[in-house]
Amino acid sequence: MKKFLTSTVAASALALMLGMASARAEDAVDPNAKQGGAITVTYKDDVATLDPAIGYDWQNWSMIKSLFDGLMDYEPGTTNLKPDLAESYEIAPDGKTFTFKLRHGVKFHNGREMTADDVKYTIDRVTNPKTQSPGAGFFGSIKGYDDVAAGKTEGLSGITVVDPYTVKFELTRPDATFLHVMAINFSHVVPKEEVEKYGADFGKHPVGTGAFKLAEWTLGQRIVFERNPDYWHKGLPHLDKITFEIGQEPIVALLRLQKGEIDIPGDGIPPAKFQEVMADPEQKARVVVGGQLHTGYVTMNTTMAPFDNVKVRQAVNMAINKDRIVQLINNRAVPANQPLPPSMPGYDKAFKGYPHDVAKAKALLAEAGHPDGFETQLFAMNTDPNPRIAQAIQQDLAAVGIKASIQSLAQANVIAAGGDKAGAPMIWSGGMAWIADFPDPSNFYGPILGCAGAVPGGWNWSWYCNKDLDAKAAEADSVVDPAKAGERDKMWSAIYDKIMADAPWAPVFNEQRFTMKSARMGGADNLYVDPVHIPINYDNVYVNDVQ
Amino acid sequence: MIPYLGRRVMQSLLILLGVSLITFALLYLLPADPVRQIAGRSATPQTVENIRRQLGLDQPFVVQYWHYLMSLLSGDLGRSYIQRSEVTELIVSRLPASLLLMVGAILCELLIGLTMGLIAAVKRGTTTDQTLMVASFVGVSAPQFVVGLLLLYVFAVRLGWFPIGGYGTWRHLVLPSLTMGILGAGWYARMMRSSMIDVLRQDYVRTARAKGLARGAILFRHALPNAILPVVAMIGIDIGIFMGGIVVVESVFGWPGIGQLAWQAIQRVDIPIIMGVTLVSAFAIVLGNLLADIVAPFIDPRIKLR
Amino acid sequence: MSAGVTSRPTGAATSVGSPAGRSVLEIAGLCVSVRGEDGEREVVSDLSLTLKRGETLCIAGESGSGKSMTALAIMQLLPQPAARISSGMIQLGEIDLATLNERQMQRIRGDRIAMIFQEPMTSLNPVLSIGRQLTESIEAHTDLSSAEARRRAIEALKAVRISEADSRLKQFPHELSGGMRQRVMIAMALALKPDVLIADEPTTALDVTVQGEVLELLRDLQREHGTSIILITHDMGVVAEMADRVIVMRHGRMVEEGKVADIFARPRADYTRELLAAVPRIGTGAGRQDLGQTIPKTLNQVALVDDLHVGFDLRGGFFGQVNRRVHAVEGVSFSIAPHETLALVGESGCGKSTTAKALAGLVPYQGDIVIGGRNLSGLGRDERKAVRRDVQMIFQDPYASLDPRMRVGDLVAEPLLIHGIASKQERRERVATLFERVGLSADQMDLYPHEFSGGQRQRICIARALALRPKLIIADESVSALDVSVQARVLDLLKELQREFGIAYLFISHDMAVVENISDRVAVMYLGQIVEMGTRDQVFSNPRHPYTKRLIEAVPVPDPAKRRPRFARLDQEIPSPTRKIGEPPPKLTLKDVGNGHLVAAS
Amino acid sequence: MTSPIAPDLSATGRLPARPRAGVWRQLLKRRLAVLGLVIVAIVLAGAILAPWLTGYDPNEQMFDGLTLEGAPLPPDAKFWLGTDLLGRDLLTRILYGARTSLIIGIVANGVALLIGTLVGVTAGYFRGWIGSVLMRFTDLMMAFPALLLAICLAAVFEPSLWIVAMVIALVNWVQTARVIYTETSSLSEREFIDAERTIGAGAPRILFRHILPHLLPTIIVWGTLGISTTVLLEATLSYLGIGVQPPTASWGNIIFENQTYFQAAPWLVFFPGAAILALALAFNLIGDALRDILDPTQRGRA
Repeated sequence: MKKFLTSTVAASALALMLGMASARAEDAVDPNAKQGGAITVTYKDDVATLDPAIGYDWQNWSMIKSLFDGLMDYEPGTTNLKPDLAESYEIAPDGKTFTFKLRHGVKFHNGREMTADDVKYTIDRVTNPKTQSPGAGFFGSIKGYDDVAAGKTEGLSGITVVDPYTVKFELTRPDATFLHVMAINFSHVVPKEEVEKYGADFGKHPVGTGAFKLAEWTLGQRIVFERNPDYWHKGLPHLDKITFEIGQEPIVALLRLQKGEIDIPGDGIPPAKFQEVMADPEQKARVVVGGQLHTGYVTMNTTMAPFDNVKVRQAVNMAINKDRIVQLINNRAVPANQPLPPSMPGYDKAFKGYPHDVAKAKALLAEAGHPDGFETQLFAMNTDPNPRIAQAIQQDLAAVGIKASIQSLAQANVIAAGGDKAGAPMIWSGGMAWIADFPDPSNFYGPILGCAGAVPGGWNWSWYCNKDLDAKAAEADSVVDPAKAGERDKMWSAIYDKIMADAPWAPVFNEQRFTMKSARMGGADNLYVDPVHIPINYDNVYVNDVQ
Repeated sequence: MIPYLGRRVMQSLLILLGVSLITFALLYLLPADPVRQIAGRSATPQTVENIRRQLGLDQPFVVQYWHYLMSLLSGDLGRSYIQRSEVTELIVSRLPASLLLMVGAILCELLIGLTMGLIAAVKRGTTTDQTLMVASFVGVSAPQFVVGLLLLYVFAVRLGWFPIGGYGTWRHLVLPSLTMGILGAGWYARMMRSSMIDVLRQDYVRTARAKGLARGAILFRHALPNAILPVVAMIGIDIGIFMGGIVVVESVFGWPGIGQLAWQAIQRVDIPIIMGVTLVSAFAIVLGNLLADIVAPFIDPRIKLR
Repeated sequence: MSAGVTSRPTGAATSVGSPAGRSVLEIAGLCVSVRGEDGEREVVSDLSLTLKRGETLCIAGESGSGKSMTALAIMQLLPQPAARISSGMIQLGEIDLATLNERQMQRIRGDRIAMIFQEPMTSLNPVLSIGRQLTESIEAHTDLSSAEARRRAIEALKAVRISEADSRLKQFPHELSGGMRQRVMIAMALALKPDVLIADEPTTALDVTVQGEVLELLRDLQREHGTSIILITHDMGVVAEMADRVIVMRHGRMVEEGKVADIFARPRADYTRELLAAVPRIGTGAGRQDLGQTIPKTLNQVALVDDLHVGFDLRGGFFGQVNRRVHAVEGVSFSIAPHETLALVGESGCGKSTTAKALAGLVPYQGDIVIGGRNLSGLGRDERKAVRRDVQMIFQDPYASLDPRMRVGDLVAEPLLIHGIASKQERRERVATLFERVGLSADQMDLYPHEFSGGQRQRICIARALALRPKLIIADESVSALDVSVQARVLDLLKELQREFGIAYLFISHDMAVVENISDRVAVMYLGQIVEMGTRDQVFSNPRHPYTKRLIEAVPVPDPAKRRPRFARLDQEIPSPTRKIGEPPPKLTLKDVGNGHLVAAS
Repeated sequence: MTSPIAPDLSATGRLPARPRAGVWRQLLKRRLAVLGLVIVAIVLAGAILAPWLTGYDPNEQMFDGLTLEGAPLPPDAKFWLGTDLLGRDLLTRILYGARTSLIIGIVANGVALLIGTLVGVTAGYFRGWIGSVLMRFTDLMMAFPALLLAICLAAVFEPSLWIVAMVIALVNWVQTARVIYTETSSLSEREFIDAERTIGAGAPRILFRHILPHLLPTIIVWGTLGISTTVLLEATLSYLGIGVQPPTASWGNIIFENQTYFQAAPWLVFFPGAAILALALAFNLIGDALRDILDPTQRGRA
């Protein structure tokens, strides 16, 4: 082993941090916070599972974060990594070995102390094909992953339990995103005995180390979390109880919020109510706006004529009137010109993208041999507002001569069409769009723009595969040294600029988060637009009407 | 009676078998891949294939269906692809809400429909009759989602008499039941009216009048039991309509029943749930028809079950 | 006055004690009108009558004469809102019923005037027990407790001679036979000892043997209670049997009124005379030549039926297997010669119509049917179709057997078209000839069936049957639904056609009088088998089988002077032809008692 | 003959006129049926004349059709029924939506009627194993919750106007089949059919010349009533987002696209909702009147 890189926690927003975790975490507790109280949060869709290895939905993502903890986490309301269950970590200079020191005395909800064995078990379980985890692919850089994925063996050779409080990960390549991977839900630590006890039903009986524990789950109706009194992070959580009510239409949720029956409408402010809310100063005051690691885009199948011609793709980019589409969704987004959202490291502020220019687009089409345009199909998911946005795009395309018919289908059908090389010429990504799993520029590349995703059943719906860029991406990801983070971001910016030159996508907008809360909710605004805890950071918010 | 029941149960099982086969075939033909839903976007093709193999989705249709059928026979509806829970558990947890809604709706439609039909039949040819019949047609012609949204707007949002959706108290039940019931009430009103008019023309009603019975006795003792029979037969058929309506009404009112479960499952090709809900619905329909047939002899002693 | 009338103690029946001859019900100038599509129309015009205590008044008439409307008007049960009493007075004692409102009328109905209807099956509520239906009318008019009402109900049932009255109360109408039901109706009507009983065609829907029993019961009850009866009937036999006085109605007007003996002996109105002349009578079947004493068993028979079986399987049990069988026809054999009329008689459900249908190829059968020397069962499709030309059928209901959506000319031409006979023009000519032959005019060819009256429609059916020049015509109750006067003329037409074309008839009927009138030979069927067969004279003048005797006896004689002696009641109900699989009914053997007169050994 | 006895008088004039004669005239005598006819005529005229009735393109998303905040405009002089969430003229969309509803109503219902009649007649007339098989299949289809089946079918095919029509037809023939079956069974037991057999008429002749004409009223009645069912089912499928593809307007998908705005912009739900209701009501009213006029089993019940 070479010299370990060590570092103290940096305040820098963008830098990778290494660290000896410290009392700083405890310090982070809001001094104004009041202890106790209960809140009610609503969701329309059912919560499928609370198993961190499986849950990958909008609703359960942050619920799982409150029930479980990973080795790493982010500072509340930010994208700044910090150690969580790990007390500190070390990264070998080659960027291929990560060693985590675990916090002592962290207990699962069942009372047992969490150890390094649990960490290994957790990652082994997620990567085991039998678990059918949608997140298994994140762990592809750990040694032995391929054998596990192929079912040849049960456990990753790259994870070593050094002692009960030390766990070592060996990677096959330097991976700058690895600490982020250690912060996503899939790597949140689960106790083996409980998983084995409940088997496939563990998702209905989650046991973790998190700030809350599951108190009640009435299927299809209600999930109740109660405070974990033994939570290792002293002073958290503030709330005693969170009730999630399921199956509530967003519009109903908002009406109930206005009547003071609930505290957070989990699905946000429904478009129909948006203006009413914003027009009322009292209500507007309770709305928190923030960025989101989201981009809505149109994919063009680069293997399919006429989109195999870059000029056509560029023409489409110029044809779409993004301002109009933003207007359609009540200005709750900002027009996008590149794949990365503005709050993502690596976002190229200097990049101007393609202007909305109908004449130029027509000229490009003519150059490409389609002076009269052509006919094509635009797929979109069939939930509001996606059919509407698709229709707006359709009209813009029509203006330059492209006649796109809309296929508005169930999510699963659109995904299937995208994963089929001859399936869908164009897809509007809304509803299935890319919200980053973790705040790192690489997250927007691999599966959706890299060669790895351009396979049958993959998510690279534009079937854009540029070997050069793949190599450059690998190069960028091997820059593990946090000191070179800025350099790495530039590398990524260059990659995305090149992608935009090839224009497999037409980025349309980046959604803004508008979270609304009841008057009694307290805590910093950024807790309500936490980039990773959606809709809110349950662990850190509090209510004002308790003693 | 016993042989009759035995035969009917056999027939019902055959029908359920047919329903399962057709649904399974439709889902097999679905141009969406459930495995991709499960595997997530970071999955490698190998992971996808692994999962496909584990779920047996790489097998030919016949084999898949056979496996499904075999586990079905042992009472196992399988596990949800997305939710990973037992489908039986998911359905059982949501069934009470749907049943409650169905009971509420049946009460609504019987109460409204039969009353309207009875009054219209007695007052046939009058303005009351015509008004009631137009009203019944409006009920039959109104799309449930429009009715639901309208009731929600007027009684929950504007007047605030009822909660704006949700589940729990009887107050939550009123609007969804009414929404579901209005359609049926229209049919029942029409049916009751024509059935009642028909019965009132029968010789035995004339006999009853010739005996000097009072109007009420004739109407309720002699006419009603005869007129109600086609209505009872209708309740069996009705359950099928309910099962469809439940998808819409539960979604409008956020009612945690199997309709919402089905709708979400269809969106995400969660085949075991779709199969489960379809089978449960078909079972309910078959059971409803069977019950209607079993009840019939108690209303009309001429009917013999054999 | 004839001896028959005086022999009945009409006046002596006034056990109530009121002086004989006092009127109970008086109708004066009654007019009933019905509103139809083309305005109001009078169906009863200026009717006046008086009903005396203990008397039986018969209102006789053919369909559309307004007799039922009169009855309903008395009860204030006219179909609402179309029909109403436009003028007149209906005086029951001191009360004018025509002026009462519904509530007041409710107290009268059932209590002081009771009514029984034609069809006992539909007149009883199918979903209520006999007991419930009996007691409710008692409870409606008296203050009796339910236990007492029940006792009264049992009494009433006993009075109409229903055995085990106690347990019958729990039964439902469908569990009773037709005769039983009508007795229940009578019990219901008489339970409260009304002053007046209106009986609207009380026996028309019943088999002739049952009719006899019911009529007799009515007579007995009247004697006991002294009830005044208005009996409405189209059957002059029933009139002769029952009436003290008769009113003959036609087109809503009273044509004639008088004592029964006078009406029958000295009818004044032409209509009454014609009516009486048209009534078929047993024993007047003269005018038919006898075909000789032996039945020629030769090949030139038009039709030969040998050991015919027709059965219907009933399914049941766990797997819906066949477990019972209706033995509708069970080993019937007969033959029909050219020019001959074979009558098949028997009561409902005896299998006579099924036999006809088998012969016409409408139901599958076992056994042999030989038409014109060719056995149908051995033939192919086209040959069978050709043979079918020789057998044509006329049905009971002339309206139901003509497709209402086709012009009658086309209907009559259809058989020619199907069998590819003649060109279009020739067909039209032939049809015109046929129309004229059956007494219709050729210019009626373009009309639709509903534009004809019942008799005319039956003529169309006959023309249609004749179109193919068949050797055999099956007439299945073909005149039963017609009014007597029309019936007589259709029968005449049939006879004429037989003389002219030499057609053989298989004439199926339940009406012994009609049968006697038209047939050469008669076969009596009972429970799917023939119990007696012979020439008309053999069967009618020398009936050997008890069932045949009973059938003949039961026919009411349209002559008040010849009232029948008391009619023996049958103790048990007719057994069912439905049997379990593997238990066929016992087979009867026919014995020749002389000259081909075959009788089943019983 | 000079007999005074009731002659075989022709009863012409007393009996109701030939059932099919003057259906129109009879229909026009009924106020409610006339109301239905008027509504259908209006919708039909609106659908056919749509391009002339409005100056807008149904799919044109107008820049001045939305507020700056992206909200739809309420009814005013320019947009009579307001605009939708994409800034399109609602009146224009409703007019063009009528085309969709009518096409689906007529095509889907026609196909359903055809299937139902074929199945019903075949099973009802021939009985035997073929009848059993057909009716058991019909029972099977009855056991499907219609909407669920339609949703599954719609998911299997790529939805388009015609596919939606076919899906609806596949779901909706069952009722017709049952009714036609019952009617055919009882018709084939009628005496005049027996009479046809005795004169040697074959199955095709009996079916086409004698049974079908009698079924015609039922088919017409069910056809009319079926249109309303079909229109409603299409609306429901569109409401669930699996119907006719955008931007083709259909009353159901207008509501689907705009339903969340039912408070902020009630006209977006109210007008198309009222249109669906009115059209379904109209066909029901006409169908009901036709049933009274044509269907002998129901005659006089009104």
